[in-house]
Amino acid sequence: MHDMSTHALHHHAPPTGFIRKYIFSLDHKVIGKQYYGLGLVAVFTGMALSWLMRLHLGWTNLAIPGLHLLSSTGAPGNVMTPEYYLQLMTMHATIMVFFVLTVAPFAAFGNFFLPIQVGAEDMPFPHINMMSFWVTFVAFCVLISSFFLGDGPALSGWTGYAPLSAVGSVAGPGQGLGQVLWAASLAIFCVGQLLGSLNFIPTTLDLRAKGMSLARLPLNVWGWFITSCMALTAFAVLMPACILLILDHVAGTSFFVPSNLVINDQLQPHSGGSTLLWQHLFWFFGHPEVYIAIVPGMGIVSHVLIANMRRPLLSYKVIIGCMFSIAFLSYMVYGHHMFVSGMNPFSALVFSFPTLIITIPATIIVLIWIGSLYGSRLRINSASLFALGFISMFVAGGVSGFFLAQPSIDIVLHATYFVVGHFHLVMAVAAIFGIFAGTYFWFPKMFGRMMNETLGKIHFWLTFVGAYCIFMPFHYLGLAGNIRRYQAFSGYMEPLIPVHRFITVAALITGAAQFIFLYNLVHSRFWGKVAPENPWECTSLEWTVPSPPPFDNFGGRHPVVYHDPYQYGVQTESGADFIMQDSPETAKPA
Amino acid sequence: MKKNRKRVSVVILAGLALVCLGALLMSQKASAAAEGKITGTVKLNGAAPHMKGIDMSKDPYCVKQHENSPAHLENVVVSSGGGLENVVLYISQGLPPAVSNQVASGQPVFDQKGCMYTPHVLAMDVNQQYKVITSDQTTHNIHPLPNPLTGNIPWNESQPPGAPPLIKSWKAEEVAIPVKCNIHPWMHGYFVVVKGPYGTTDSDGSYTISGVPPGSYTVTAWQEEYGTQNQKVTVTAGAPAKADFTFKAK
Amino acid sequence: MAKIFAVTLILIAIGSAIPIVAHIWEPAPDISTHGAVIDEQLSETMVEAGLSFLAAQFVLAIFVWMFSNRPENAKIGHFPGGATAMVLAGFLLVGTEVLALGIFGTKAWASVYFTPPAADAMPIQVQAGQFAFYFRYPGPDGKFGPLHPNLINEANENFFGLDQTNDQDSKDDIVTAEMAVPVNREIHLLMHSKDLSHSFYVPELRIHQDFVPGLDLSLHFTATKIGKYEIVCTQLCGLGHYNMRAYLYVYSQQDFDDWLKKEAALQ
Amino acid sequence: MATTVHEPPQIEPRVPELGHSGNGGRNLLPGGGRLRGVRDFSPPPASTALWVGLAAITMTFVAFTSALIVRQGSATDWRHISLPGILYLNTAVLLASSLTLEVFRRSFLKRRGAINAKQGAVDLPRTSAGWLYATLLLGIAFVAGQYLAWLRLNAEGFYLATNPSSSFFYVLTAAHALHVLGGIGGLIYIIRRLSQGMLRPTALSVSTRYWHFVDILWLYLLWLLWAKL
Repeated sequence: MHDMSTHALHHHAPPTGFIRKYIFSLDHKVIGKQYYGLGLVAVFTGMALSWLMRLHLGWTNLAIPGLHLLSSTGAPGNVMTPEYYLQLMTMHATIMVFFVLTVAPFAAFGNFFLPIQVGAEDMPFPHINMMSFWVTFVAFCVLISSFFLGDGPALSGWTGYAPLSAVGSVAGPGQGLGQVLWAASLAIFCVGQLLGSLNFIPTTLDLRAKGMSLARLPLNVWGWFITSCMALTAFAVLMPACILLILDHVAGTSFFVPSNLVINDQLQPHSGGSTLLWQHLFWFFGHPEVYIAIVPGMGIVSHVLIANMRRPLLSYKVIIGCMFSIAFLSYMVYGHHMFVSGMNPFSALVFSFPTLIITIPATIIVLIWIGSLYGSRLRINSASLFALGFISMFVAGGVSGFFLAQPSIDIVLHATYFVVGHFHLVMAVAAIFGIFAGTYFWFPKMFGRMMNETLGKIHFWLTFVGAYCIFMPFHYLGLAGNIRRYQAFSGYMEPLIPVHRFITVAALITGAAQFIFLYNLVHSRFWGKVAPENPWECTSLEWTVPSPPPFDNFGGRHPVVYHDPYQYGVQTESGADFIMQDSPETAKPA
Repeated sequence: MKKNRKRVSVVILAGLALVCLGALLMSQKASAAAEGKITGTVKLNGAAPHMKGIDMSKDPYCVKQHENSPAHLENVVVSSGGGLENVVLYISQGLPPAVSNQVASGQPVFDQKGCMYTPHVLAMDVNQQYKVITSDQTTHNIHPLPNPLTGNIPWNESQPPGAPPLIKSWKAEEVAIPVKCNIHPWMHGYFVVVKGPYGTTDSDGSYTISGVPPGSYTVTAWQEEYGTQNQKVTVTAGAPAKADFTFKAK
Repeated sequence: MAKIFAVTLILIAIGSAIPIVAHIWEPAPDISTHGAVIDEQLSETMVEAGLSFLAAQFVLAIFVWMFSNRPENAKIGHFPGGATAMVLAGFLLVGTEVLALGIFGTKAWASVYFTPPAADAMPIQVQAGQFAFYFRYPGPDGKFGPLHPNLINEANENFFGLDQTNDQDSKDDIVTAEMAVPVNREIHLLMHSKDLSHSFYVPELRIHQDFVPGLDLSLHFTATKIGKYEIVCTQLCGLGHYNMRAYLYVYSQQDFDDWLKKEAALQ
Repeated sequence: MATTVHEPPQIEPRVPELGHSGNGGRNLLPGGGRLRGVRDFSPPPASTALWVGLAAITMTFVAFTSALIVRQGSATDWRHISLPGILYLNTAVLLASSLTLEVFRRSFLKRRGAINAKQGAVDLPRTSAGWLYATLLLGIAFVAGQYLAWLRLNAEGFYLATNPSSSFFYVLTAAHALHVLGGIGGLIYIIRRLSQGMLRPTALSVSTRYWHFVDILWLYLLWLLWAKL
């Protein structure tokens, strides 16, 4: 381990061979880009799946040309079967939650910018860093492989509730090999993210440049630091849970499977397991996971917003404090996923109050963002638009948390589309807006080229309006009692089908808009306007190095930090309204 | 890779078909001289057991299909004359390999109609292709549960309304494979997979096993509730041999 | 561009609120004795959440409108009160809000879960399995016979695994595929899962409870309105999940007795 | 958007910091700055990373423990297994290995104390690796011993799926054995570095701490498997 860390400091010449440079690279920047690429592949896969699901929900017996090529049993005559719908749903959720919302804002941007922003040449353990990516990549391949093996991918949802996920193929298609691959993929993914945290935390604590006190770290660095602390504990719990699940599935143990289960008239050979045990272990991971997805977004949005408001936030410390308390509380609230699961009704109350209380720090963060807009010199560009969109989405999704935090109301809304609308807005869409903001903001630094602003703005408008058109109606459906995870709606849900069709159309359009982003990304990468060192006139360290940064980030020099990260809207000798973190000059008294 | 698998399986199926055809021709040559058959009736001795009615209220579509013909279990279906329906008869002993290995021509059809299986019991030869179709406007899943020891592989696939037929076959002898629909738990039937010629009783309990070369055999009758009965018969060229069975009501 | 953003945001906010205010989509009318307090809780939360939503979006829109694209030399203003104001607002406004919700919510929850069923409550057993509910009425003797999982055989419609030849108590048990209850009579629902996790949800009854395999739970409720309602499964249980449904009939006592007779005859 | 107009800061000559890798030494404020919240020394990343890793491992076993408690509490089918006697021998072996490793660490640091720490890795003492080899052997002996314990249980007819108690026994011992193997990997690395005269104190103390942790973890697991909660 030791020589790895010195490697990070006493830099050798950058690698020359293609393999070492781009594939098995030790450079945190390349690894960051690899993570970003993985996230990109995953997000478009997940989006394609959601398209198929939406089409099916809108027009249940619609034949989707060529679908049988994807799965002959899943779509005989191109019409999606119930099991295949559930399989697509499970894969959509798993891919999005793990390989997009966890990978992109945390692992991708974090790897690329954390060391630069704290003034280090690299992560302390480049080899572990490289492993972290490739392990995650293997996890992705394992998950995707389940599409083509056995009777298809798992269908028990991203929560993989036992016993459905533990009894094997007798419970239906997708419960055989697919379910094992699902659990294996998650366990592997956990290893990858634990290795990641192994680098993030020491980088933040020990590799800071001279003068870079903790109180001078950019807010997004705090976001990543807090996230890696959460990832550390959360993934360390999911992994053993997955291992036990696999054992129940393949080795006939009975951790989660109780006695006397009769499936298809066959008495199952298990005894005495506890199904609630899985739910407790899973949600102890699952709820922090939600914040693992969103906290980096909060950091990135703060960073982007400040740069474009040309002023610091009302308070730097309060934001950090709130992020910390959210992270801390997130471990005490997980039970609100289980209000009606059959756990002791008293514990429902115990979990309800922290859940309600967690809205306080969240609200304060939003208030500080909005309040800081007051009297600012807001610059409107793709990045800042997405940052503002993040706030709007976060609020929209957050308020529905008031409902779901209360067990009594959960009686009505549990497992309805209200829940789906809630977590899509607050966790998925908001987090993805954070990713977009970060992309438009940092792309020049990552690739040395500017992105096309016009395309960026078109992309924003379509996505922003589209997202509302898709996810607001989910709440209405939920209020009307529309159950989630149904592949077709009959009985009292039949009148709601038109709403589903509206959502489907909106989803198709919004999804299509993402190809504008993809085009913008690829085109700008190669033919975009060459980016200057500091296009947005920012103060933090990543903007003191060339775009893209050299192999050792600072070209052999040691940055020295003289200021907190957000010296904006100040008077300076040079006439600029900001002071770089590493510049000795001080602001003229106004 | 999926494509490849498909291509491979197609090739295998084609090969299989050729082999079967060959076997067919050969055996026909062998027994073309004298083609015997076994006929008879299967009756139930005693009062027919009460067949519970089926409450399909879970799926309104199914209810509608049975508005004026209430559905009942079909475990034991007896005609007014006491004839027992859905009994499968096959030759359990005495068949020359050439005959027992030959696969009957044609694809027996297993239909899902009014959330019931028609026929309730479907007999077929080992490796004979059978067809599962749906006439219903509601989705069914077909889930046969063979005994794992026989080497038959269980499967479980859904058929949305208007989906193309599923063409399948069993690779090992098995009497009988229960098949059910999980979406409509009352739906159940049987696949009876045998070697050589077979017959199934019609509504008044009579059956015919054709394509039997002269010789003496053991004929077995299988009924899902009453199990099996055996009978020795001798088939001579020309005149059909007769074998009647009587199951005793429990 | 900023002004467009502000306008769009306000339009979206109002547009999102309209269906709620207009009550286009709302929970089915409550037919239970305990549901009123839940509905009250729901509408209260709706008001508070709705107002916070609109307020936040409006202020965001207004500030973006006011403070975007100002000249480079424009003075950087400071929000009166600064962070302290925000923190106080967060704690006081939201704090009291959620505290109130929490406390009232507790009352609502308690009214459902912390009250024992009445002694004369009518016991009905419901069994969930892939992918149907089946119900069992104890019959004249008022006793449920024991379950024998090894006897479960759907081919003979023995969905519960009863031994009606040997178990005295099972002989007169009535097994049905639809649920019927007499109006204004408290029901004690005994929940049993045959195979996996399922859930029992009747929107109109304001009851929602998962089946836990290997652990039998119970619920109690009183239906106050005659009619036909749907029982749906809300816990993903496999490919037939979407079609796991049963119908609940709330009858007058007379109709209920007739129904029970009819069902008994079908056994 | 105009590009930046600030003066590039003075590039100060780079002082190679030997001895410890944590260039946290660099996060001192330049003269005149406020010293609030700044440490003049931060530990080498390796040791921070170690604590991070230990935290993760702890959480993993906490999860296993809670699973075991819930399962044992809810179960009617729990048949408590009597632990094979060899486990206690293994425990002694593992404790001994910790001891030998500690002995080596101290002697190494004492020798090194003589040399000026500032010179760092340049000329580190080539202490005899005897104690290290002893530790290595004991470690391997432990894993082998665990394997024997498994065979013993198998002979008694306790397989992975026989009973929740045996399931947990195999899972926990296997998980722990894996961590011991990791430690053995660390030892081998240490021995290699030592033979090259390149062994740094951080590497040594990190792997020593890890080894002790795995040791304590085993004592805990032994209690957990032995006790009837």
